[in-house]
Amino acid sequence: MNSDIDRLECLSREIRRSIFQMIYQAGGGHIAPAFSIVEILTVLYFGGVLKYDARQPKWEERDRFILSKGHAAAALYPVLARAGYINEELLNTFCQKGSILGGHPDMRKIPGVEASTGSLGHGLSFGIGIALAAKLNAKDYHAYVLLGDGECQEGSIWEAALFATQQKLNNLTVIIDYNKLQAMERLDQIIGIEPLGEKWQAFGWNVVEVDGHDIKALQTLFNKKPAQAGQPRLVIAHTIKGKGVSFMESQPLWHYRMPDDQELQVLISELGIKEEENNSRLSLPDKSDSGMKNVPVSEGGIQK
Amino acid sequence: MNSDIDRLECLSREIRRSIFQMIYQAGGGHIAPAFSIVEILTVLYFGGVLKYDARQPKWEERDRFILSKGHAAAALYPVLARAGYINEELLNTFCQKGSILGGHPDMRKIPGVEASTGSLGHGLSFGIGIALAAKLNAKDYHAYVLLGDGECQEGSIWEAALFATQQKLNNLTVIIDYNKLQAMERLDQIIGIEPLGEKWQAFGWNVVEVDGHDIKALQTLFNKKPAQAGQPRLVIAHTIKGKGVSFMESQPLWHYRMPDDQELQVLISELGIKEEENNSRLSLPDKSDSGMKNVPVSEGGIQK
Amino acid sequence: MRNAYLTALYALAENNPHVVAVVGDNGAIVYDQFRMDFPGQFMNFGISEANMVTACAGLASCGKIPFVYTIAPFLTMRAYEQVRNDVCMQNQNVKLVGTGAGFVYSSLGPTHHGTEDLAVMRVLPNITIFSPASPMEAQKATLAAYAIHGPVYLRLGTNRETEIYKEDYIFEPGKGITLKEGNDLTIIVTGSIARDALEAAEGLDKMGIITRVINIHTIKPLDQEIILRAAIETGAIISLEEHNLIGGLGTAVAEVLMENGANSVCFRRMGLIESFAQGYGNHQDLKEINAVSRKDIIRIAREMFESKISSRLRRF
Amino acid sequence: MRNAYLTALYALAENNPHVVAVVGDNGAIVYDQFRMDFPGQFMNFGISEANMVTACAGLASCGKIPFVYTIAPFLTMRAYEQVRNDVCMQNQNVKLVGTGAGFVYSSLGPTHHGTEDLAVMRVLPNITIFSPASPMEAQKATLAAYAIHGPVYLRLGTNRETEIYKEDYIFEPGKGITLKEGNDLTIIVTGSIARDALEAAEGLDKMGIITRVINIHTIKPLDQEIILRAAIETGAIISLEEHNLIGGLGTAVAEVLMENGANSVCFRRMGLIESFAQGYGNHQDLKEINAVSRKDIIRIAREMFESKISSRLRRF
Ligand SMILES: Cc1ncc(C[n+]2csc(CCOP(=O)(O)OP(=O)(O)O)c2C)c(N)n1
Ligand SMILES: Cc1ncc(C[n+]2csc(CCOP(=O)(O)OP(=O)(O)O)c2C)c(N)n1
Ligand SMILES: [Mg+2]
Ligand SMILES: [Mg+2]
Repeated sequence: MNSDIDRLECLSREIRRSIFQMIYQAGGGHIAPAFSIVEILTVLYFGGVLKYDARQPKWEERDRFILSKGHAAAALYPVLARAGYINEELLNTFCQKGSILGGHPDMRKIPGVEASTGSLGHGLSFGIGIALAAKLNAKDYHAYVLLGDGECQEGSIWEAALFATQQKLNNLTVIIDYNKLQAMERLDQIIGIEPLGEKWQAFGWNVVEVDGHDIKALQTLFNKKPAQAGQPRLVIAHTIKGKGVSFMESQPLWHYRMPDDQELQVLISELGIKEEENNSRLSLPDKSDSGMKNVPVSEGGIQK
Repeated sequence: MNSDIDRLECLSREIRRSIFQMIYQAGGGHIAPAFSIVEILTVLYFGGVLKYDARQPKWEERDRFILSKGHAAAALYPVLARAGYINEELLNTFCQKGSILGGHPDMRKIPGVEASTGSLGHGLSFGIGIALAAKLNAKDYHAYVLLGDGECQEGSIWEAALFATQQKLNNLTVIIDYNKLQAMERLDQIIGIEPLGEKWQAFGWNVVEVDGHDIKALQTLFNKKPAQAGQPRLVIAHTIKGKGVSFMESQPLWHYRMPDDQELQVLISELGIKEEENNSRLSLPDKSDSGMKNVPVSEGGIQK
Repeated sequence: MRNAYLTALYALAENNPHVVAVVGDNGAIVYDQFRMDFPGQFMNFGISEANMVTACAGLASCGKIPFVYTIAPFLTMRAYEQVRNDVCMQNQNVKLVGTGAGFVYSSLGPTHHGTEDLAVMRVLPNITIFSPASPMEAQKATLAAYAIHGPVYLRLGTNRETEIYKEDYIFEPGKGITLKEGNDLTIIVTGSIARDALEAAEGLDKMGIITRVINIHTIKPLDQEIILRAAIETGAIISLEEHNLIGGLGTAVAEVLMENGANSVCFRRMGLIESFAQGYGNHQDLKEINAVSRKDIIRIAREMFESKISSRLRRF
Repeated sequence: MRNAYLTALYALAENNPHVVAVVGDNGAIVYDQFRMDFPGQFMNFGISEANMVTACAGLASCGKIPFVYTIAPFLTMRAYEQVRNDVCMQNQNVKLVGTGAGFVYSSLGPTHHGTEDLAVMRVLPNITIFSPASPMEAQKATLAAYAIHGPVYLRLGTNRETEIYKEDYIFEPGKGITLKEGNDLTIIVTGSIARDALEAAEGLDKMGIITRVINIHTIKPLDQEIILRAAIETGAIISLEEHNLIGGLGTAVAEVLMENGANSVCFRRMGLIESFAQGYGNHQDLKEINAVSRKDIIRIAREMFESKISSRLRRF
C-alpha cells in the first residue's frame, strides 16, 4: 500500500516537472492552476479510480473525466501521456504551431479528452449530460468533473447542481479545486463562496472534504462508494494554487505568469528538475522576448 | 389598523378583478401568475412600504420595485394605475395595437416600471445594479425584486445571490413568489428547489418566510427593518398560483389559459365581478376565435 | 408548425430510442402524448437554458440525439455561448428547436421574439439552419434535421400557420423552392411570412408586375444558385423576413449576390430596421406596425420595379 | 490597446465620478493604479458575466456609466441575451469593452477568441460598435464611447499592437479612415490586422497594384460613403477582418454595396471561412494557418485585380 502511495507521489512530482517544462517551452501558460490539481489527477488516473482503456478512448463503458477548469490543461496533458492516450513527445509541442495541444483541451483533437473546455462553467453541465446518458443507455460508468472554486461563481454551475439532484445522478462526482484563489485575487476579496459545503448540501449533494494534495486521503475517498444512494457527490478538495513552488503558492500573481531567471533557479531546485533534463529541455529564454513568443498575454496580467 | 387591512384587502379584490378583465379583453394572458402576487403588490404599493411619488416617476430617492417575473405584468398595471403612474383607462388597451401595456412590462414606455422584464432571471441582477448605485451615489432608497420560484432555476439568480452578499446590499429585498408551480408542472416534478430557505441562507441572505396572501403578515414584515445589518434580505412568500378562483388554484394548466363559458360564470362569482362591470367590460367572447385574437398562444399550452 | 414538429418527432422517437425530446419548462399539454408513449425519451430541464444546452451536448457525445425545444430567444440567445462552444465547436449532434420565430409571440414583446436568431446562428460554424414556412415544411425539416449528423437549428413559428403547399413535395436541405413563377421581380422569403409574400405577389401580378416568390427553408447552407438565377432572370430582388435587417436572410442574399458579381440586380431587404419589433396586438398588427405587411411588400415591390425599369432605361 | 484604453478610462474617471470600471475577474495588475486612485469607481464582478452585464444595466439606469471589461466572447456571447435585453432593448448607457478581438489570444483557443462578436453585436438595435486598429485609436474610441449616451461595444485587441498612425488625427465615430491611397483596389479592414493590410498594400504597390487601405473603426453605424466611393474609384474591394466571414465587416460592406447598387465592383471577403480559428502558436502563426496573413492578402488581391481587369476587358 505504502509503495503505491510512493509511486503516486513520485508520479505527481514528475507531472509537475512536465507541466513546467511544457509551459516554459511554450513561453507562457497557467502554471499555478495546473499545479493545484496534480495530485487529484494522479489519483484519478493512476490510483485505480477511473476505469479506462487508453487503447480504446471511445470505449462505451469508460468512466469520464472532464476538466471544467480547462485553463489547467497543462496538468491534463502529461497525465494523458502517461495514461497512454497521447505520445509523450507531443508534450513538447504544447501551444505551438501544428500541435493538437492548446492552452485549453480540445475533445475533437485529443484522445482521452471528453469535452472541450476553456470557458468556465460548462464542464459540469456537459458531465451531467454524460451521466444522464449512462442512465438512459443503462451503462455503468461514472462521470467526474473537476471545477475551479472561482468557477463556482458561474450561475450555470448552480443550474447544473439543481438538475443533478433532481435527476438523482449518483454516477456523478464533482471535485472542486478549492484553492481559494481566482484569476485576480482571493475569492473572498471578489465574490466569496463560503460556506461552500453548506451551499452544495442545500442543493442536495452529498458533500465530503479532503486535502487535495494528500494522495492517500484522495485515494481512500475516491475508492469508497458514496454513502448516500441517489445523490450526486461533491468532493471539496482543499488545495494550494501553485503547489510545489514556494514563491507561487497561494500568490494570485502566478495565475498566469512566467518566472524570471532568479525565480527559475528556485523553481528548478524545488521541483527537482535534474541537470540533464534542464539542459535538454529547459533552455533559458532569449532575453529579448522573455520566452513569451508563443502564448499571448492573457487576462491574468503578465506584466513583464 | 384593522380598517387599513380591510382597505388593502378590498384593494386586492379590486386588482384581481382588473387583472381578469384586462386579460379577458385582450383575449389571453397569464392570469394565475398574476393572481399569485396580488397581495404582495398591494402591500408594497399601498401598505406604506414603497416610498414613491407617482407624479415624479424618476425621483432619485424613490424605492424601486422590479417585477422580475414579468409575465405577471397584468398584476402590475392595475397597481400602477391605482398608484397614479398611469391612467386607469389604459388598462383597457392591454396587449392591443397602439397600447403601451404589453404582456411584459417595458420600462421605456410605462412610468413606474423600473426594468423591462419578460425573460426570467434578469430582474435580480438589474435590482442589484440599482441597489449598488444607491451605495455609490449615497442615496437612501431600497430595491425590491419579486422573483418566481421557477425562476430560481436560472443560474443568473445564484450569481446575483452571491454578489449581493459580497457587496453587503442591505438595501435590497428579494421576494420569492413561492407558489410551487412553474409553467408546465410543480417545481418538484421538474427541478425542485427545496430546501429553499437553506439555499439562500447558505448564500448569505437573511431569510424570512411569510404567507404571501396574508396582508397583515406581509405589512408587518415589510415594515420591519431587517434584523441583520449588512445582509440582503429574502422573503419567501408562500402563495397559491391562481389564488382567488377555485378551479385555477394550484392547477398548472392555468399558467396561461382562458376560462370557457362555464368556468367564466364561476370566476365572475368568485371574484365578485358585479353585473354592471360585467356588462360594460366583460363581453362573452365570440366563439369563432375564443377571445384569443390579440395574444399569441404562448409556451404555456393553451389547447383550445 | 408545432404540431407538425411533434408528429415528426413522435415518429423519430418511435424509430430510434436515442431520440430524446428536451424542453425547458414549456410545451405543456402538447407533449402529453409523447410523454405517455416515450417516458424515457422526454426530459424537462426547467428554466435553465444554459445547463440544458450544454447537457444536451454531453448527451449527444454519448450517442443520444436531443431535440431541444424552447422559445427561440431563450435557446439561441440566452444560451448562445453554450450553443457556440458545446454544440457547434464540438460539432455535437444536437437539434435546437426554437419556437416563436420572428414576432409571432406578438404581445409578449421583444424578450419573446426571435428577431436576431438567424444572425447569431448563421455565424456559427458546423450548423445547419432550417426555417420552414408551413406545417408540412416544418415536419419535413424535422426529419431532415434528424438525417443530418451534427448541429441543426430549426426555427419554428407557433401552431397557427396554415399550409401554403398545395401538394406534397420533396424537401431538399440547402435547396430553395420557387413558390410562384415570375420574371419581373423576385421576393426571397423565409418563415411563415412566405404566405404574405405569396399574397402580395398575387396582388402585384394584377398590377402587371409578375413576381417570383422563392422560399428559402434552409438559411444555411444557402441555395446560391436559385438566388443568382433569380437575379439574372428578374433583375430585382426583395428579401423578406421577420428578423432584423442585419445578419439574416437578406444579408445572406446580399453576400451571395456581391461575391458572385450579380451586378445589375436591384436589391432591397425588408425586415426590422434597427429596432426590435414594435407594438402589441396580434401577429398581423405587428406586421403592419413594423412595415412588413402585404401592403408594405407591395409598396416596396412597386418602388423596386420602377427603379429597375428606370435603371434599365438609363442603361440604354 | 489595453493600456491606451486604461489611460483614457483613467482620465474619464477623474473627470466624472459616475464612470465605473467594471471587470469580470480579469485585468489584474493593469488596473492597480486605477483602483488605487479611484477605489469607489472600480468593481470586480467575478466570474459571472450574466449578472455583471445586467447589473451594469441597472447601474446605468441610475446614472452610473459602467465600462465593463472582459474577454470578448465572455462579454458578447456568454452574456448575449443580457446585452440584448438589458443593455440594448432598454437602451442603457453601458460600455461593453471586449478584449482579445479576433484570435489574438491565439493559443488559448476558440473559447477565448472574438471571432463572432461583430456579427452578434451588429444585429442589436441601439448599439454603436468601435473596433480600433491601434493604441491611439483605442484611446480615442474610449473617449468617443463615453461621449455617446447609450450602448457601445468597444472591441479591443491586447497590449501588443504597435501604432499605425504616424501623427495625431481626428476620430469621428461613423467615419472610416483612408490609411493609404490607391486606385487599383481597396482593402477595407478593421482591428489590428489593419497593419497587415497596410504592409500587404505596400507589397502590392511594388507589383504595380496601387492599393487603397480603408480602416473602419466604427462597424456600426458604418461609413457608407467611403465604401461606395472606393467601389466607384477602385472597382475592386477586399474586406479583411479577424472574424468569421459571416456577419462582420465584410458582410456589412456587402450590405452597403448591394443596397446602393454599387454594381460593377469586384468584391471578396477575407476572414474565417466556416470555422473557428484553427491551430495554436502565436498570433502570426494563426494568421498564417487561417489564411489571413500578408501573403494571403497579397495573393487574394492579385486574383481580384486580375479579375477586375479581365471583367473590364470583357466589357469593352
Ligand atoms: C466564462 C469565463 N470567464 C472568464 C474566464 C477567464 N478566466 C480564466 S481562469 C480564471 C480564474 C478561474 O478561477 P478558478 O476557477 O478558481 O480556477 P484557478 O485559477 O484557481 O485554477 C478566469 C476568470 C474564463 N476562462 N471563462
Ligand atoms: C429565460 C426564460 N425562459 C423561459 C421562459 C418562459 N416562461 C414564462 S413563465 C414561465 C414559468 C415561470 O415559473 P415561475 O417563476 O414559478 O412563475 P409563475 O408561473 O409561478 O408565476 C416560463 C418557463 C421565460 N419567460 N424566460
Ligand atoms: Mg481557484
Ligand atoms: Mg411559480
